[in-house]
Amino acid sequence: MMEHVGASLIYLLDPFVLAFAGIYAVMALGLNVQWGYTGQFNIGVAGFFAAGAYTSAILTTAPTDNHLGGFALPIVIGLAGAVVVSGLLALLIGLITIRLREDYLAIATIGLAEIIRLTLKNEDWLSNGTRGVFAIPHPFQGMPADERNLAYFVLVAVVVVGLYLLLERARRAPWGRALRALRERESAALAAGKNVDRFRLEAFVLGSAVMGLGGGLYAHFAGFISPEVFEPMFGTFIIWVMLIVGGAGNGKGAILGAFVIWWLYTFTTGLISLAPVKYATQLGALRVMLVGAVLIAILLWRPDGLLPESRDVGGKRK
Amino acid sequence: MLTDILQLLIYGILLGSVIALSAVGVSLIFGILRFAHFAHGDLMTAGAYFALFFMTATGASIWLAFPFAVLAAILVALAFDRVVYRRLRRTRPVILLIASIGVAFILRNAVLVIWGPDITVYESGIKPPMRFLGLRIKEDQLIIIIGTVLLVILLSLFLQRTRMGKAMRAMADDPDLARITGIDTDRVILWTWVIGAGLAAAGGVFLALDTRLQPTLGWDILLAIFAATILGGIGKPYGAIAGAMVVGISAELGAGLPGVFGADWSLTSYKPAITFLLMVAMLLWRPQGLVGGRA
Amino acid sequence: MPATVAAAGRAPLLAVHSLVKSFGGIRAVDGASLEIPAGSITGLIGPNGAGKSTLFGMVAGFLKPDSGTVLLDGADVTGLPPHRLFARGLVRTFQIPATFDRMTVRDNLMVVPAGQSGESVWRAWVQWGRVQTEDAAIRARADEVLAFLSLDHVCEEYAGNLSGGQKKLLELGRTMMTEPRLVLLDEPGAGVNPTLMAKLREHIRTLNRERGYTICIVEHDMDLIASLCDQVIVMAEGKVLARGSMDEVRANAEVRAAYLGGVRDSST
Amino acid sequence: MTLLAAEKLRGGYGGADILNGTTLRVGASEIVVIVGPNGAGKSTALKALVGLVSLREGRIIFGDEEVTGLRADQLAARKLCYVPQEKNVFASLTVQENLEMGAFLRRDDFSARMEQIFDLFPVLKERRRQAAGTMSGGQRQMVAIGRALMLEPRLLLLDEPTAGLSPKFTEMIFTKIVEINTMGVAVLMVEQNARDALAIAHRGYVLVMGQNRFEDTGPALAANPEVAHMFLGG
Repeated sequence: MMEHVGASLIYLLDPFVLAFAGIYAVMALGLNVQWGYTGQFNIGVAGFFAAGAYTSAILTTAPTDNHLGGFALPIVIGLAGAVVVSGLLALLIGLITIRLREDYLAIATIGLAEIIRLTLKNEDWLSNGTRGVFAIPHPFQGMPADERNLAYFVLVAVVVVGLYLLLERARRAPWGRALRALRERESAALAAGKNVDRFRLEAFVLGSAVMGLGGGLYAHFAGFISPEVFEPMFGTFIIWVMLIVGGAGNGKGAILGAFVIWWLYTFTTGLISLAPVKYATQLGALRVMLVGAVLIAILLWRPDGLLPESRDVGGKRK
Repeated sequence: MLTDILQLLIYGILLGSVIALSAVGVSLIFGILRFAHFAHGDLMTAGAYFALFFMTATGASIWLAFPFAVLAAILVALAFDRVVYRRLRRTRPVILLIASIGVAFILRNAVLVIWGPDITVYESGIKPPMRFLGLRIKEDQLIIIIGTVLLVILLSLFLQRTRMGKAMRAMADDPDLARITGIDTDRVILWTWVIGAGLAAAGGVFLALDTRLQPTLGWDILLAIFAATILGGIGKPYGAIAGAMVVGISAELGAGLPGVFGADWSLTSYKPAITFLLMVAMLLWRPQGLVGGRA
Repeated sequence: MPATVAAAGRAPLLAVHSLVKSFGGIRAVDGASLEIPAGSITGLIGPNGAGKSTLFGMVAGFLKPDSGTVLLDGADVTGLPPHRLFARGLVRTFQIPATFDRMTVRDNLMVVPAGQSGESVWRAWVQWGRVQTEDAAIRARADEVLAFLSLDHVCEEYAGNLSGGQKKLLELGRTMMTEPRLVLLDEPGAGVNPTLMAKLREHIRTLNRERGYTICIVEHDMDLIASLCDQVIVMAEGKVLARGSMDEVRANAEVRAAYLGGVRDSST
Repeated sequence: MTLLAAEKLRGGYGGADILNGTTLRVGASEIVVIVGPNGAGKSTALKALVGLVSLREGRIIFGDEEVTGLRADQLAARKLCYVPQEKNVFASLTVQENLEMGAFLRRDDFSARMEQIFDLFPVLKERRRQAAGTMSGGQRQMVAIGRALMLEPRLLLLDEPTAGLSPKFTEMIFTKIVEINTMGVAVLMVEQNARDALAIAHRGYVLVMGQNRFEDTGPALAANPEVAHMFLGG
């Protein structure tokens, strides 16, 4: 038993696990722009996640009859495409829904994510349907598995740090200040002359574009994507839990939350490997229940998350 | 062609019935507790599986299992209210909404843990549908429609004739005034869960009877339930029923009509999208609902 | 009333013509017309339900009028959204202070200035230096305003933690972060204690005299209105009932009746 | 005999004090009116009595019990009933259902009381099956008052019962208030319509800036030129 726990703990530092945690951190950073900065209730994260993943995959895979493309473009172009496509999708959706109040926006966005998933599931010409897109190129294809994962983790880590710095700067800038203002009180933001709709739309598009980038990173790491990956649990819900546990409004919190939750989730995988195989699905479900319980516990006892939003913006000279 | 359209209408009413039973609860919870209850679909699922549990444990028929399922779902809802929702009532409604998503995942995965991922049915064997003027309807489907009508009548009697039912409508109208008037709001909330969860379980059993049991049974229909609630106007139980019929019928017609008119393509796999677009249009055009409720 | 005389020669800064707004069949504003001369302080008074707040909301772009026009400096601005009106120099405050609660007092003010280049996320990334220089200037200005309002000691406090009176001052401070031409103050004195009230009165006067703001005040405190306003406009039942100096409207029988009730037997 | 005594109330919304030492007393069979200029804190005072505004200072005695800080529903159980100015009916419920909800706290048979209220407001009987939300402002006010009367209150708090009503309805509401008073219910009301309200009141208070400025019999206050002056300041 103990050595299994030990093995699980070591497993947590496996680059494979860390890389996934980092990809989730990207998604959580994107969601933080929407919910943390702006108070937008987007529970259709999976839709932008999927849009990014499929875009990058279709742009970079070798030509095939299975789905649209592939266009065999470099991975960098694929990732850029992921950002652009998910951003454009967000712009389109945002233009329609941006004025909805938070609970209605929630219902609307989850519906849109489901439509995107249905489309990917049913339109074989585009996405190869439920069979999914495979043989997505990995940037470090030639390396042995361990090194490849490590290299990818380093790549993801660079992206996470870079994104954090960019988004933190945006938050500290008057842009972020205006977003917080409209989050706190829309009427007063209007009276302060802010074009509230424009700021909302920008935050929605930026956040979703970041999620798209996360999707692209996911596709090239996993090498295979199918509509199942983007079901609400792993496409949306777990990212929300990460952000809320870590601390909405705080970029460091979003990253911390992503690692804590992903570790918790994978740590339990290690323990579950002890159990007979025939119970695997059930035990997997048990882990999801645990994630749900963590969310509720945080809401009840630490509603601002592990690292609450800092208030020093503009208030202190730097 | 007319027969085909009528046939689609029957399917629409069938779907609408199942949606209606849950939408009433969502609408009352939205009106009284002021949040969109995302765990409602999974409450349906739990209800459907409770019935299965009772049947396998006792060998009883689905109709004996039915009240058991309703009761069990009510207890589950009350437990979650006590442990989770009640403690969050003083915070913003959106926090309750997030919590309800957590509850949804806990419920759904509890079903997975207990009953496993496999698709099952209450009773195996294929029953031929009854035929009437060229229309096909299965016995179970007829029972579902009749059952829904009976439950709606019971609900209506409860809401119109009983003290608690009237108090529930009053509180959905104006929670602050209800409090000032001396209405026992804690008891109204308790009864809201009883009614909401009970009807959700009934809807879940009906849905499982018409299709099959699987852990995402209720979740898959949640959007349609929200669409019906919004269409009917938040806090308006009768509006929710009407909204459910609109959603059910338009989903089936939208999915089936192209085929009836000889198209070689079909929108069947996009049924959820049809209800969804209906709802978004509604949110943008008339957020207070077709018959007027709280915006 | 020298200010009235001085203002009378100029074209009105704000002109409202036959504005109408109904809510569910009730006409909150029922054909109100009024003018506010540039450089004046105008008081807008009337019993509860007279339609003052609704009129305010329409002028500031928060409510769309059913009919009628709003002219700001001669230009038709009817139905423009608040941020467009703000760009034309119209600023409003709220009766119940609308502060950004989970932001510091200083940040509450720093939000306001228009055209900050750092409001573009792209510039925040590529021109961080310029954004910071600009922000330093805005911060200095915010600190000036806070000192003027004696709020400097709470500048790093969350606005949500201020007292009601301090929030009222912060609302006023928001109007000082820009160069407004017309400031609409919605009950600036409600819930403010007498000491703070005296200060508030001085601030409003200074803003008018020294900075040249044209000000329109909705207020129930008649002493505040009487001591500050060049002209007073009285509304009742959605219409403008009277206009003149405070003494004139006080002497007006219809106005007295509107305030005291029993309108119909006021002639006896 | 004093039924309600509220001493030196101080409090308001979000940190700003609206009430600055307001004191109110109502005798067991009195009609008492609170008048004063807008923003004087009249409605806030009523809300403070029923716990809808938090008090920083002051205490409230009702009957022989201290009720400071009790909620509106707890006060309703003690037969102190409050009728808000707006949103005072359940719009989708019928007139009769509204009255039934007023009696929610009663476990006994209240049909006699309902008949009494129908006698008081015959139009409510005619329209007992109509949804309250579809009625005119004056009729809604009757529903709201009727609902509060269902508990057989000892004291009825009315917040601007004639606001927005036509002169005909205003007069009729005031007549009904006198009638309610003769049924043995004390009334404390806030009114904009100062002259008419003072005419039916036993006593009145003039509130200015959350403080008592004048207190006298109704007719005396109505005739007091200084009071008239209060409304427009100066």
